[in-house]
Amino acid sequence: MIWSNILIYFVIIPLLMLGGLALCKNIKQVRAVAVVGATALMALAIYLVVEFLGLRAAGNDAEMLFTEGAVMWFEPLNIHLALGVDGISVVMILLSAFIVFAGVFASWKMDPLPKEFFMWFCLLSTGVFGFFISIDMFTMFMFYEVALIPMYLLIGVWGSGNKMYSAMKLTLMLMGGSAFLMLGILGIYFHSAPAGQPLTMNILEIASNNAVPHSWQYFLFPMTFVGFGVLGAMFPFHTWSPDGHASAPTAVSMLHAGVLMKLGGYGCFRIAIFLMPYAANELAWIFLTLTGISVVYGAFSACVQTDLKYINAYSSVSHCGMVLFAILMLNTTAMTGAVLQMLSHGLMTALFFALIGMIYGRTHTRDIRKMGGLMQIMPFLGVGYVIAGLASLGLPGLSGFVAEMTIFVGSFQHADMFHRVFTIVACCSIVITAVYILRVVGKLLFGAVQDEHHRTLTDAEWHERLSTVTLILAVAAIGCFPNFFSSIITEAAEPIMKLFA
Amino acid sequence: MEFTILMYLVPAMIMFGCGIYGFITRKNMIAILISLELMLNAVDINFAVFNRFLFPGQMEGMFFSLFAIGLAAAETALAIAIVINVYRAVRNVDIRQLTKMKF
Amino acid sequence: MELSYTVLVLIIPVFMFLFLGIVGVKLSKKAAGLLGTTAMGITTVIAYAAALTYFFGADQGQVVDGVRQQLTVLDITWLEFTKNLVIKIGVLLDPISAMMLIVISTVSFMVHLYSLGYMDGEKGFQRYYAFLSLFTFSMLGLVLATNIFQMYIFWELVGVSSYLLIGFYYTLPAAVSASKKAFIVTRFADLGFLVGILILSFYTDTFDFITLTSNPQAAISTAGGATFLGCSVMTWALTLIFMGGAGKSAMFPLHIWLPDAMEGPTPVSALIHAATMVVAGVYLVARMFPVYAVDATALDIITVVGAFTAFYAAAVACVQSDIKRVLAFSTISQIAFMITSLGVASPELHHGVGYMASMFHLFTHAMFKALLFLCAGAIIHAVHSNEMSAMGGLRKYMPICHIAFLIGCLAISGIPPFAGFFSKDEILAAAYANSPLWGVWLSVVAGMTAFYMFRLYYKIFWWNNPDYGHHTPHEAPMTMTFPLIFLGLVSIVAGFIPFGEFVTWNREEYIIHLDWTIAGTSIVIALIGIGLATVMYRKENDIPERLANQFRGLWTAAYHRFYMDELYQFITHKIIFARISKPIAWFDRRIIDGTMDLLANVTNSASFAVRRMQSGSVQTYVWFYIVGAVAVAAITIICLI
Amino acid sequence: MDYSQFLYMPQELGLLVVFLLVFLFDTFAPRRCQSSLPVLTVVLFGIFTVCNYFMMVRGTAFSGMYESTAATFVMKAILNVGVLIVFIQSIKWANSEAMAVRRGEFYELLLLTVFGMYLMISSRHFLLFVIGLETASLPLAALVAFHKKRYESHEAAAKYMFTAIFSSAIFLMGLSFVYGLFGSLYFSDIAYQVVNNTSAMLVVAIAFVIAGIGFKLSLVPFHLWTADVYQGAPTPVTSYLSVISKGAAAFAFMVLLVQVFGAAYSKVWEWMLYAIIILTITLGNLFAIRQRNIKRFLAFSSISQAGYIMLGVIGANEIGLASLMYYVLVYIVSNLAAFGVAFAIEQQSGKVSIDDYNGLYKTNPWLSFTMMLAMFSLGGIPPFAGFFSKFFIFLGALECGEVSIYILVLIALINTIISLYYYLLVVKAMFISPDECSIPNFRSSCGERVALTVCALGIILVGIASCIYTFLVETAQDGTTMFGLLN
Repeated sequence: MIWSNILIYFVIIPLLMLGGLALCKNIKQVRAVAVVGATALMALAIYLVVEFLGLRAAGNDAEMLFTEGAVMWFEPLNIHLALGVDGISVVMILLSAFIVFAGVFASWKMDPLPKEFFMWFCLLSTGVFGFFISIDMFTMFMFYEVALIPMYLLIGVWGSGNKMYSAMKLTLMLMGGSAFLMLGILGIYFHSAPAGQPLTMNILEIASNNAVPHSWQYFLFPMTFVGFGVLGAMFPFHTWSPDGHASAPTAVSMLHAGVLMKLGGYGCFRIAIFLMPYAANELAWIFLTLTGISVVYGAFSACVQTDLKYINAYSSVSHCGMVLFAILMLNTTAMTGAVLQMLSHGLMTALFFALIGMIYGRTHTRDIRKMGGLMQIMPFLGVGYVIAGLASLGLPGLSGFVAEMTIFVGSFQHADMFHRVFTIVACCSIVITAVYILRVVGKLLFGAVQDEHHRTLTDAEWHERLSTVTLILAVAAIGCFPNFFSSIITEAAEPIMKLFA
Repeated sequence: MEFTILMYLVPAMIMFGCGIYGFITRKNMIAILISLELMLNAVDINFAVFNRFLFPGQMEGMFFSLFAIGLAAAETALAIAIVINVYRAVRNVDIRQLTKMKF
Repeated sequence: MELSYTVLVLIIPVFMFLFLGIVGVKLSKKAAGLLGTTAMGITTVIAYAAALTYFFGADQGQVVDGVRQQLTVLDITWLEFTKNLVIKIGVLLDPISAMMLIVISTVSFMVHLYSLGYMDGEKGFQRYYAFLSLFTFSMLGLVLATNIFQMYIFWELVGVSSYLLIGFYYTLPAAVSASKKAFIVTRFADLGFLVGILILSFYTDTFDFITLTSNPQAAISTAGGATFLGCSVMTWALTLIFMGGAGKSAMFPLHIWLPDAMEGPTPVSALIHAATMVVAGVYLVARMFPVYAVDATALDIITVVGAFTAFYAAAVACVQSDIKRVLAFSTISQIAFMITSLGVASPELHHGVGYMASMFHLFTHAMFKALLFLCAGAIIHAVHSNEMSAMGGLRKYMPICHIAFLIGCLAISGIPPFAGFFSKDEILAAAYANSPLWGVWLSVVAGMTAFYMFRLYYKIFWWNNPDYGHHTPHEAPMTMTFPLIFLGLVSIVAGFIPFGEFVTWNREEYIIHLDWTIAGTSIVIALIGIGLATVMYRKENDIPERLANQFRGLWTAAYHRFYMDELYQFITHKIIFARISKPIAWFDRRIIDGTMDLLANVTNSASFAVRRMQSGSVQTYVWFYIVGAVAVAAITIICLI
Repeated sequence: MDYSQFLYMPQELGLLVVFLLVFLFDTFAPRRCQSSLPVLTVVLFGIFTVCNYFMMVRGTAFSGMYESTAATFVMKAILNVGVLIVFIQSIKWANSEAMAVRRGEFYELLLLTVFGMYLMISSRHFLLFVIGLETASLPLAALVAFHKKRYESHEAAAKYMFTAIFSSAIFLMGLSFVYGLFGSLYFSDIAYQVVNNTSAMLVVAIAFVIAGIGFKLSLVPFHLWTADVYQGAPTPVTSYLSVISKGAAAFAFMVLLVQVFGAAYSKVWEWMLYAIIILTITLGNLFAIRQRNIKRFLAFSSISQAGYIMLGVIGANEIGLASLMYYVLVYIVSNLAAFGVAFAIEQQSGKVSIDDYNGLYKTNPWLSFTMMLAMFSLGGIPPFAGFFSKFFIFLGALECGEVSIYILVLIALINTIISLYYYLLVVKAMFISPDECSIPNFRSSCGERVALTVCALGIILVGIASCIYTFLVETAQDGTTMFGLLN
């Protein structure tokens, strides 16, 4: 029975939170429910990792673990509620749990309608976790859209600036992506099994059948890859990201950049690459070019932005571009790097947006030309920002370095000159990143105080400190003990990358 | 002279066409109702003629046209009632006045 | 292994960094300072113990038939890329790393001590010591690296700690921009380093130094003569790696960050930008030397870059007016000496003595340049200005500092018996051995060195003294003078160390014997330089003005460092920002984003366009109806026929 | 004549019983208890709806003019649910002053149209079909004109009436051609003769038939009456028009095309439908974008929804039929929820513009919540029912695996984005837009609340409870000979 599978509780807990929040009367209860739920998720995620490692150590080398208790859902179409995780999804779940936890504290003083805010927040996390735990395309797609739609109201209601425009644009572009995705999934479904056998939505079965005809792969691979790529902020489908992030409230930016954008990378790999290796091999160069562009392109356009959130949105474009870039290299090391990059980008961007939100909440401006010398006024936030910046420009000992180096080394192992040259192009981004990060840090934190009114501002409060420290610790943990994570990921990536060996 | 099927069908089709033409060009709602009647009757003729010439065996077409006449009557009655309603409301029966709701 | 305690020299500083960084603010300044200094002291002791055990260890196990072994004291897997490509964190003890241990720990300890006095009362005193610890940790990790990727990791870390220390006075815009510049320029160089590593590891399939250096021929052969843009990939790799080194060691044209880096506190300049970090480039090339040695092209590139930089920096140093800048350029020039000497040191010539010479010079230069900087610090501390115009006649006020500075100047100018003489002499020997051109070139530069150093010396300590107003300069406190004395003594005696017995390119013993022809010429040249300086700057006169006016153009160019900074300004702002970033940002907003908005607008206008259809009149409706029906039928019929 | 064959049409008989009871009560009950008529109707129809599930029979009557299969039975049951909800919604309205003397007629006429739809659904002979069609559409004209006081009501009625007669004329003309070709009006007889017959006359006939039903389904370009009528008619009638008659027509349409003209599928009507679907979805969306009046807005949205329903027809297979029925069910609950909210607000404040909904969430959270559910469901957002119905209808369409259908589905999918845009506009108005003069808080009538609750539950559960869809698929596969002659 499915209740015996601990994975299902990653969906149950947020739903319970949703119910609990619906009953809440005042802000205190809302916070209580949110904290309890987030903590439970975190604990569950850590427990999952332990269990997972235990099973692996016990020599269980099935591709997916915790697959027991799949439930037939739509019998005529052979759609199941099938769960399962491998190393990659496990670390993704861990990441999501961290970000949700930090996000709750980052949105501690949410106003107005805190209850509704947290309800949407829960729905979003339901979708995210559901996406990562399911191995049935239908449920994956369903949870994917469940995760997308709350963004509209989260940005529209609690956002700032030109929020209606941004919210609508973000939702429509992402939904546009998922429209292509839906067609791709249906196409895969109809070619999921050799003639005579029943069609299936189960990813593992499709992969083992490997029955999608090559001619169809040429059509379906772009569909699915672009579909997920839109969420992965792939050039030229990334323009929802700057506006969306700029208008979104803190916690939403955190969740969106931290977790939601990862759905894109994860999906690209789990559905597009995994199910259609042939087309992946043949068409990789097209998307490699696009993502290679977006790596450098995002970094360059971040250099001249003046709005803190725009800068981070564009740096996200660059970093997420790196993820897709590495995935398309189709070898184990690069794949490991991609997942590490997802982790690190998730954490440090969440950290960035959290700090930006806190700073914005005090100074009420995000224009770096209007701020300066904040280091003297709010040292904690300043130091946090510097650490986030250093992580993002790849300082050893923080997560960014590990991820990028793995990607570069992995990509450079590719035998083809084209790929190696592109890798070097991508390497250039580390310099540009340094340029814009230091530019911001210098303008924002160092130097003389720009605005005398800022002198009266206060430093972070306990809940802000808590969420910041959580994220910083996570970033440092990955940076200092990378082998723990990379080994988990590698053993998950290896069997899949065998398809291309 | 020999009566061929076309001698009936062609006028029927002409009636039908006149009906459509009338519907589109008349201003008076009653006139429009009349043109609708033309169209329906053309249909009746069709059924009858087909039955008589092509399938003399059974009476299906005839019956159908009988029913169709009945339906036409019902429709016309209802339509007249509505037209009267409209007339009460706006004091004329010009169909081109009925464009309050558009776009 | 009994040397495994060496790892403590990494653990103690990093622990101090975290401790001071997190709870430092809670501590009192004195406590933090003393804590940091003591920790550094312990580190120094351990470092000395390790180095001395390595060299003179009771069991001579380190020396196998005349070759000093490379001891991998510890090697922990940190990150596993592939089966062979593994980043390990470890400690590699061999002659140069042991030598560097001594250099770094000594200077660092001196600077810690000195800072107690110099930084007294500064805001963020605790932070300062935290950063110093971080730097020490990274620098030691760099020199002890067992593989090239570990070196890269610590390479980045020293870059960051230098960034943090240069920008220590983060409220001063000058300091902020200087730190930013330093980081970005070195970062750019590191890009080369990284790509170099990628290429190298791709062909050799290893990061490990010992594997790389033990059999360089194999490394070259695995490349299978693969070429890129007409140059063998190995040359590319090595040159790119050297680019990284050039960045850190401020070789032309990547030198521009170093003079600005003087915005940081003076002890920091002494530690990072004179003694230790800036020689990382030299150390890198030395570490990889066996590989470089088999690739002549790379060595030539190194030589040319070094030689040119040496001359360029010396020329600029002659006309600067800010004492720290003069010292900075002299540093550049001296490091260029070491680089050149590595470049000219091909094993078959003269036993590759250049390698030994460069390491020797690295050692001595670290000592006397640190000394000079610390003196400069004491002087600045006394007169509260960096400008020579604000100084003069200080020999009366601060005698100890005066003596120490004089020792430093003599050492750097290569006057026997001071340390600089011996090392520089070896370099010249190596250069002449390679080709007379480089020999002459370097001798000239040596003369210039003597000239500008004594110009500096005279202008500070003799020349006329401006009125110092009510507060007359006075000798620095003990914490500051002790390091001066200590380093001064070292600078005197260091030259007599039989360096060749310890450090050579093939780690075999090599007996230094002075070649008196070269030595003599170099002494003469140095004396000429000094004499010239004496004539011009011994006391107030107008010779400098007249010369400056005579060669106005040259003088201004040199004063503005031949406009290198302006060039960089132009490239970064006019090219990168204005010509690349801004257009891209514009393109993104207008074109890409515009297309998305365009789609929406098209839909809207379409919906406006079709509204006529819904005219509200039944007759139009019916018209559409019948036309639709007939059209559908007609089209299908046509298709069928 | 053998009267036992009436037993094959239990639902029709049951409906007639309900109708008669209501009629008798309306005629003979004393005036003072007249006001309990709506409740009575609801109760009676509720009982009937429940009993439905026990009167399942299969068989043909009247020498094959009438056939009752599992599919028709289920379809009628689905319609009953919708009708019941409409009845419950309109209780308060039916008791209002304006309706005082005519509430009886309202229910009787509605019941009659339902009867007509039953005939449409299970007729296997064109005569019966036409009778059903007219019975289903004529009373509605009267109902559209129900608001004696409102001019729009009359205009709408006139437009509806004329277009209806016109379209039935066209339809009948098409039928006459069919008769002329095949000499029979029995579906089965025609079906066999259609095989490899592609005469121009047949094509015209099929085109006219499509036009005739397309009018009821309001497919482009036969849809132009829709918006005006929806706007003018009383809201309960509008909601009834939008879901019930559309649902019945959709099913009948599929039966007609697949069972009668199935043999001409790939040659003739697949392409007609192909074009019509694209036009319908796109134009419906394009018009909907600019609407500010909520009823007009829903009218156009329902037009594009009809386009999606047609995807089930073009699939022409069991999955398609099941998905079509499923879509109709989902569409009934979603659209009735939307209309219910609109109706409640109209009742309360007389406001029908989307802009009046600004800040509705602050004052009436539950109404706006229900409206949001409806919008998300119509827009096809999981986990609400709309998502599943859309997914399955696409799946049904793609079952045949032609590339052209993939392109069609892609166009439809791209259109879902446009539709999502205007559905979100409503949500935006309620949740995001600043509220200067928002509708004050009010307590909608009991009936409305019950109906809305049912709809909301439906929206949430119909999708997730997979048993419904599974059951529908089984029904579709249950002994139907529909797809026999398809090529």
